[in-house]
Amino acid sequence: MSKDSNLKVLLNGLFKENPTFVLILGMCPTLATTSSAINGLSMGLATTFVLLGSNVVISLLKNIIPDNVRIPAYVVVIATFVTVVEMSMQAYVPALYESLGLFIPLIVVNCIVLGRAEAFAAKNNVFRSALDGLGMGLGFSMALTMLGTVREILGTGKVFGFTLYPDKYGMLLFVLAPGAFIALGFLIAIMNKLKKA
Amino acid sequence: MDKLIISPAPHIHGGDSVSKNMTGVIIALIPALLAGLYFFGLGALVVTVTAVLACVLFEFLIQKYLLKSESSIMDGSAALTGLLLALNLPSNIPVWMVIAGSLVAIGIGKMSFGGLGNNPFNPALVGRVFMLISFPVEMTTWPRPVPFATTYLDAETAATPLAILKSHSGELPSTMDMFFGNMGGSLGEISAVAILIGLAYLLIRKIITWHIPVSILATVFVFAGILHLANPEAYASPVVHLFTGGLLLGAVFMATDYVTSPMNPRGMLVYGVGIGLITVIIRNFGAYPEGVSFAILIMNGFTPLINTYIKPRRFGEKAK
Amino acid sequence: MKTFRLGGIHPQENKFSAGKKIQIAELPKQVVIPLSHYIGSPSEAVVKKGDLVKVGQLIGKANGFISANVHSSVSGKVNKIDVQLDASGYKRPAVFIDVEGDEWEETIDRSTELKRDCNLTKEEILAKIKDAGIVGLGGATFPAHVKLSPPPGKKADILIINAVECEPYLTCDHQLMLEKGDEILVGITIIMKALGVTKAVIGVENNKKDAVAHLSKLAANYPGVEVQALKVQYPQGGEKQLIDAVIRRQVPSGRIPIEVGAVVQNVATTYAIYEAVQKNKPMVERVMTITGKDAPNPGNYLVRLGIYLSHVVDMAGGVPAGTGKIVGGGPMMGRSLMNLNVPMAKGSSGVLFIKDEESVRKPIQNCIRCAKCVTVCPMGLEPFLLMNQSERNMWPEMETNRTMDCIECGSCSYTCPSNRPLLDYIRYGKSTVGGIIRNRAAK
Amino acid sequence: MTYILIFISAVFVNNIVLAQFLGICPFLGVSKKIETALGMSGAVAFVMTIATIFTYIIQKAVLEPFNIGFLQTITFILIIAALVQLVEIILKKVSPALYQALGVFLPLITTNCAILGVAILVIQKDMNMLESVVFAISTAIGFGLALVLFAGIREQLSMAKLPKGMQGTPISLLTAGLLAMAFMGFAGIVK
Amino acid sequence: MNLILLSLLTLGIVGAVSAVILYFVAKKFHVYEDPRIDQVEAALPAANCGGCGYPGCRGFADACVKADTLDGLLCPVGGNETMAKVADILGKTAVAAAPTVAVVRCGGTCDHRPRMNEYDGVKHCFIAHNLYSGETGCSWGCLGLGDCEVSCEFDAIHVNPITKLPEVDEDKCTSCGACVKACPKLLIELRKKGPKSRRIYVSCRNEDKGHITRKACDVGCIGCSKCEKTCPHEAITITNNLAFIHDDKCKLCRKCVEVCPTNAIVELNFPPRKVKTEEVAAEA
Amino acid sequence: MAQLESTFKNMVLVLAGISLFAAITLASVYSVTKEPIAASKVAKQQNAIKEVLPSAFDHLAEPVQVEVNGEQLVVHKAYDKNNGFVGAAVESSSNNGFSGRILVMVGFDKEGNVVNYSVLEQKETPGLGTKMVEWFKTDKGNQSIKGKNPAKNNLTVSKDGGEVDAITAATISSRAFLATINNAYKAYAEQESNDATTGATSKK
Ligand SMILES: Cc1cc2nc3c(=O)[nH]c(=O)nc-3n(C[C@H](O)[C@H](O)[C@H](O)COP(=O)(O)O)c2cc1C
Ligand SMILES: Cc1cc2nc3c(=O)[nH]c(=O)nc-3n(C[C@H](O)[C@H](O)[C@H](O)COP(=O)(O)O)c2cc1C
Ligand SMILES: Cc1cc2nc3c(=O)[nH]c(=O)nc-3n(C[C@H](O)[C@H](O)[C@H](O)COP(=O)(O)O)c2cc1C
Ligand SMILES: Cc1cc2nc3c(=O)[nH]c(=O)nc-3n(C[C@H](O)[C@H](O)[C@H](O)CO)c2cc1C
Ligand code: SF4
Ligand code: SF4
Ligand code: SF4
Ligand code: SF4
Ligand code: FES
Repeated sequence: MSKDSNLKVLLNGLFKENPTFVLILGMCPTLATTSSAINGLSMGLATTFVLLGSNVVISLLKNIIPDNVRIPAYVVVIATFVTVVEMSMQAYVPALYESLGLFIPLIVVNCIVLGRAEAFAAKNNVFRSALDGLGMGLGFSMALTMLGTVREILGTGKVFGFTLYPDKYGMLLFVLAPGAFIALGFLIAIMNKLKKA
Repeated sequence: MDKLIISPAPHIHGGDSVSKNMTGVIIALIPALLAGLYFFGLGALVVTVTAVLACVLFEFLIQKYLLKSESSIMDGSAALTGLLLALNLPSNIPVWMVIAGSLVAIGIGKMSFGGLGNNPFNPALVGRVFMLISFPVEMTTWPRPVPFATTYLDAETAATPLAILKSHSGELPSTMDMFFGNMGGSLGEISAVAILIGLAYLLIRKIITWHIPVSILATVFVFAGILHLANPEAYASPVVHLFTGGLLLGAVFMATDYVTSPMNPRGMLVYGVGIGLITVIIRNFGAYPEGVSFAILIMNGFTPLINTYIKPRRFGEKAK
Repeated sequence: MKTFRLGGIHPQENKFSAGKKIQIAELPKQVVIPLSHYIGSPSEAVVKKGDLVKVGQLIGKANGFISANVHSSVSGKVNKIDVQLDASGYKRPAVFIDVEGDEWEETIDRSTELKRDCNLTKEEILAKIKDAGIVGLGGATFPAHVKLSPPPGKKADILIINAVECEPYLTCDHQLMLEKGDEILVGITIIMKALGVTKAVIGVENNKKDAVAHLSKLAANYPGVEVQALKVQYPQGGEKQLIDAVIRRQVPSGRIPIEVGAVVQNVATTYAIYEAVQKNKPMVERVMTITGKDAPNPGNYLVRLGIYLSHVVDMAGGVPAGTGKIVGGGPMMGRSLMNLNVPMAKGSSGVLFIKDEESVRKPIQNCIRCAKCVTVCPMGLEPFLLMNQSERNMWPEMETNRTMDCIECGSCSYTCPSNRPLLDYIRYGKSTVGGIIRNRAAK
Repeated sequence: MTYILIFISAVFVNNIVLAQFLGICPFLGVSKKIETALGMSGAVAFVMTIATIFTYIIQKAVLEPFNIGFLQTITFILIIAALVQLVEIILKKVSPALYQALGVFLPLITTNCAILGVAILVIQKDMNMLESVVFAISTAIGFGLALVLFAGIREQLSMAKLPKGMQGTPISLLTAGLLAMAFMGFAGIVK
Repeated sequence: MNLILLSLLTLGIVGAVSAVILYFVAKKFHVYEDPRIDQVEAALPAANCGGCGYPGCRGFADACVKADTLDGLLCPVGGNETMAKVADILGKTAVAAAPTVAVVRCGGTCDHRPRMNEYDGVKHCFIAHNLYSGETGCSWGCLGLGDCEVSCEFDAIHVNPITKLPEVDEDKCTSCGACVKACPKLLIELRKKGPKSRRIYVSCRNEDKGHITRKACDVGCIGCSKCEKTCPHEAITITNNLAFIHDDKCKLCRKCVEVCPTNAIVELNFPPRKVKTEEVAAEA
Repeated sequence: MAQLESTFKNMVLVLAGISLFAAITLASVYSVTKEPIAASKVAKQQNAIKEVLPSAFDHLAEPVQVEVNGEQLVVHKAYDKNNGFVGAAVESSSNNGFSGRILVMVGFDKEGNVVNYSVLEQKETPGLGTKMVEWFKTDKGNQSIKGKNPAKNNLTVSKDGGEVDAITAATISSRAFLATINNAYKAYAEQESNDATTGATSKK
């Protein structure tokens, strides 16, 4: 069990083990929902909520869950949170819900969520698990927002609704599928470079 | 030399070099370039010069400041990429787009993978397809061919034969016009005869072998021919397919790119047939009027698998 | 015109010494006769210090199956039996003999008159070849008697004479054919008899038109023997390639020619067999070429075994100025020599001077995947891939990609526009993979 | 014909990885060697087909009649999780070699969103049972195709000297991006 | 609350059914795997270097669990400390091995060993070795092309560009033996590290006769046997004109070092020598 | 506390237990959000209808399903305060978009002129086909279809001989979009003629 301080646990997810840039987990929503900064941010926050909730509950339940049904049990917990998020968004922010589409239910299978449940919540106490969930979630949101920003700017010249330069100078590729991969690839490369420097 | 040199055999070398091959291809492209200059004039010149300079410059800058490695611009491959990119563009495309395309071609398509020899996808086509997707409007409006035109951005536009086919409107140019290049299209793809001269040169200089171009052209001819026979209304004649769009340019100069094509004759044939099939499918069924660029890129993706599973004919393996 | 069907290259021929009469090299004061000649186990010395020997006297006895007798090439006194550095700087056992006169064994017939008839039985012929220490002079120095006794169950139906001499520069076989045509043809009939075959083909590349004409004329008198002119292409002399070119049979991977019913012998070997069988002359000398772009006196020389190459080279005008590399053998397959203090061995077919500017390799560049190496490989291999795998010690992959089939012809390295040292790495892989295969077989 | 269209659409036009962004984690993770990529594709195909059948039945037989569609996510994922673990246990016994090869990745299939994605998509697209199965298999083939192509490229890249910063994930993503770009050429063949 | 009941039933049934099936399948298809393998593996350094002679750390863990005693099983990277841990886990006793380190037995720097030829092939010792004996007159000595450097996973051995001889970084060397296998000239030996890292060894592998060696290299062992005679502990033997110091007998008295006429014997990490006479007196 | 053993009883109990909690949670959240979800869906439709109808609009008739060219359209007829017919909002869709279904709400005034439209659903390519959301409302060149009457104006793209400028480089989307408008008009016309025969009875 790690002996890091609580603050470290929180910051861990933001930087040292950033789920997107370092652990390279949860790539699907990362790529699919970042065609604009706002979508990326929303997806990140939704995931953060699920992460926080599931980490807490799983760390509460960790001892009563037998090993052989570990995964199904975790998954049920996670799925519950996801469905809660899904229904709430549908009810209160329907426009956002539509633009994120299929990817809200798919938070269930976001590797980070289960990954943190297995790797952290199953081994740590509630408070630390909550911190970890929060940290990871925020790290994830940060990465998604960054990626969304880059893609939106390059693709359409806008970000969060502000127009930086006219649409016609935008490079459409970046809002499409290939652009997602390419932009993330370069972002990670830059992150690697910064980390070394 | 004061000390005798010791080295393993062989002790002589054929004298072939990377730059000889690259300049060879550039020479082979001259007829196509001249045809482009003749039909599109000033625009063709501006686009070509921009693309070549931009590619060479980007390669130089990336190597000098990002990779901090030795410069390899003298081997001619960057200039060739630029030239091929230019030949694949409409001659009235804005300069900044050409520069963006060159940056993508060299920066993403080539240098990110470690430069010459490592890139899995054809850099010029990466640049071109990037532009096609990013700037669909500019990339699909072609100027009308006017000998020695002096207009650039505001040239009068004409549809390419393939776009005419796709939208079922307008009239196809005559076969003769298609053969010599008097039709709308990218600046290097229009003249079949110029490209065929280049092909002959490449084959004579042994820069490429016949396998890739021939298998692509034969496949397109046969497959498009079958479709045409089945339904001449819906599907154009195979001759039109052969002489229009980037097919010849792609088959002769781009599919044959050493780095991204298979490495033995058998593999080359499979690759060529694949390109031919995909081209015809995209042209006849897809959203894009033009399929060669995509077909080549897709088969570039298959190249490593082809190399892994299709081996050259070994000596002693069931002699004919 | 016939040629082999896969790959091949055509380097500049540079046959400067073509048509130069064979000259006889003078005897030096001392010769050093190596007891081993590249392939096979060294033979065992049967003389000792102080012994007096005559030309043609046995001094080393074959030791093991793949090994050949060694005879003295001079008359004189054994100075010592010691080690001598070979061309690559490693020590080899050798007999040092101080030359005194030039006295030959009495049994040897030194007349130049052609002796056409041979009434010996197959076994007697083989015994004579074995006693005479004949090894293949085409490069691999494989003992001829072993090759001419096919393993039980295998039967040859054709003899192919390798007169291709596809290596650039070298001309010794060519000249031998012009000067000793009849002897060679008699040698062929002897080998045919030993093998029990009725057909023999002499494969000659078409850049030796005079030899083709000369031999064709003579061959009319020898039933079953014909001359086949071949398109000039390296490495036609590789025996698998030659068999493919001449009779369109391809020796399968890992097999030897006899499995497709063919036996290949080099012309010079054939001549040596003629001398051994008809004249009782063991292998004590051979013809070699001394050449190079700046060589003062390119030519073909008949040289006794054990003479230092420096001695022969001096006779031919010395090492030209500006020589960066000296190669023993041809430029494609020969070895670079550390110096000329190397004794002449049975496999030495030539000395080649390479000029400074040609002797340094050009800088290695990235593989541009041009596939030219694949196109030229006569064995249908993928040299670029083998090199990559060898660099990364991927031995099992190398084995499945048939490294062991490589005949080390060097066509790939010769061709590569990126100057990649393909063959260097393939050889490394071959030796490692070969070791792995042997270990596995031993288990 | 519909089945052929579903197949072409799922394999080429709307490739699950390259166009739909599902199953990216295994796509990046299990694509170092062609052989493992093939194994993983097989495993995914198997789980995806079975999972789609089961979830389809549950949806039609339980969730819809009882009007409890909001339980979709949770029941589906439960079934998938159980299924994966089942496969894992059985594989360990029946084919230890394959288990060794896929070892770490089997559990990853649970979190492979492609599986859940397909299960939900067939419901959203209102397919019938047979169409769903064809769709699942085709999607899996599309996944396999992308994975194997990608593995081939990566095997080749492993022989290359990549720039330092690009090694690892960045170059993989870049390659995937270019592959996705190439596959955009199929756009419009099937709606 | 009909809705809740329905949900509950559905989920409960799906959950329960999965659990039942999983349980039975798990029972039926259970595979026994010694859990200690995992434990041992966890204790190993996970370098997967193969230095132990097994395919990776897990292979070694497997071997440890299966073996009756830990004799002959050593993880060179983790050393005795790790083996003690492993022994703990398995309840077996570890055999302590004296720590060793790689030494290169060639002292022929560029100054000592004039080059006679120039090599222009691939920079690869094995390839050069197959081709010829080396650029210098000594056919035994280091080729300096760095196969050992490439083989070392721990960045512990580097060819010095000036001397063209490899140098071992004692702190990094884990004694895994990779370089020993890599060197085609068999120059590298794993030697006892010695107290305070003090070692004495003959830095030469040349088995030629003395005069040949001497011609080729200033610091080669010429087999004069002075050291053999001088050594009070009979730690030195001479075979084929080459002296070898057996590290199990050597007491590090350094007498041989002084008598060697060619300085072929190397002493490492000793304090600087005091005036000779004093030392001799003290010894006596 | 040590982890529970993987015994049969534990496994079933734990899984069932967790499922139970999940069920309760979900069911309760569902009950809470059910209303807002339904409401938001209705609101979206209402907003769209309001947006596309003439300002005089006050209330709607029951929606009517109409089939045109194989597509199912929904016509919402609109009346002013005085139950006077002011026009209709038609939900029209097409599957011929560049990628997938396009669902549009079009409003007609009582003369059959297009008042406005609102794209409810589309999956076209961002930056290309998606421009349809604004393009055909924008008064520029021959882009706008506002105020045009499909009965009098040829509402197809100029490439096909019509009088509307297609979205640049997105002819496919434009064609599909205009098809929905033309279909909508047919549905509208059909309903109106029905109306004429039955008289203005459907007031409420
Ligand atoms: C690449 C290559 C080229 C060869 N070239 C010749 C050649 O030109 N002439 C020749 O006699 N043998 C050549 N050989 C050797 C033959 O393969 C074969 O060993 C020889 O002809 C057998 O005859 P021998 O045993 O009499 O030497 C070559 C071998 C190789 C691998
Ligand atoms: C290890 C070894 C074993 C051989 N065994 C036989 C043999 O049993 N019979 C035979 O006719 N030739 C045998 N050969 C001869 C080869 O077929 C070939 O003639 C010889 O290696 C020279 O060929 P080259 O100069 O082309 O390399 C053997 C060669 C080698 C190297
Ligand atoms: C990535 C990509 C996405 C596209 N998306 C659309 C689209 O959403 N709608 C559309 O009508 N055309 C789209 N197209 C363009 C079509 O492929 C086709 O070229 C065009 O509709 C017909 O050309 P035109 O409008 O210039 O006559 C797209 C093209 C690309 C490259
Ligand atoms: C026959 C031949 C064809 C080539 N075709 C292309 C091409 O289509 N696009 C390109 O960027 N470079 C091309 N090159 C240049 C070079 O191979 C290319 O820049 C490499 O792919 C960069 O690594 C070609 C080179 C040769 C010899
Ligand atoms: S050296 Fe070997 S790999 Fe190279 S061409 Fe010759 S046979 Fe082929
Ligand atoms: S010839 Fe050289 S550059 Fe061409 S493929 Fe072979 S190794 Fe690569
Ligand atoms: S120097 Fe040799 S023994 Fe030491 S760690 Fe490196 S490879 Fe292993
Ligand atoms: S010690 Fe051996 S492996 Fe290392 S450089 Fe010298 S010869 Fe090469
Ligand atoms: S998030 Fe989709 S597979 Fe990991």
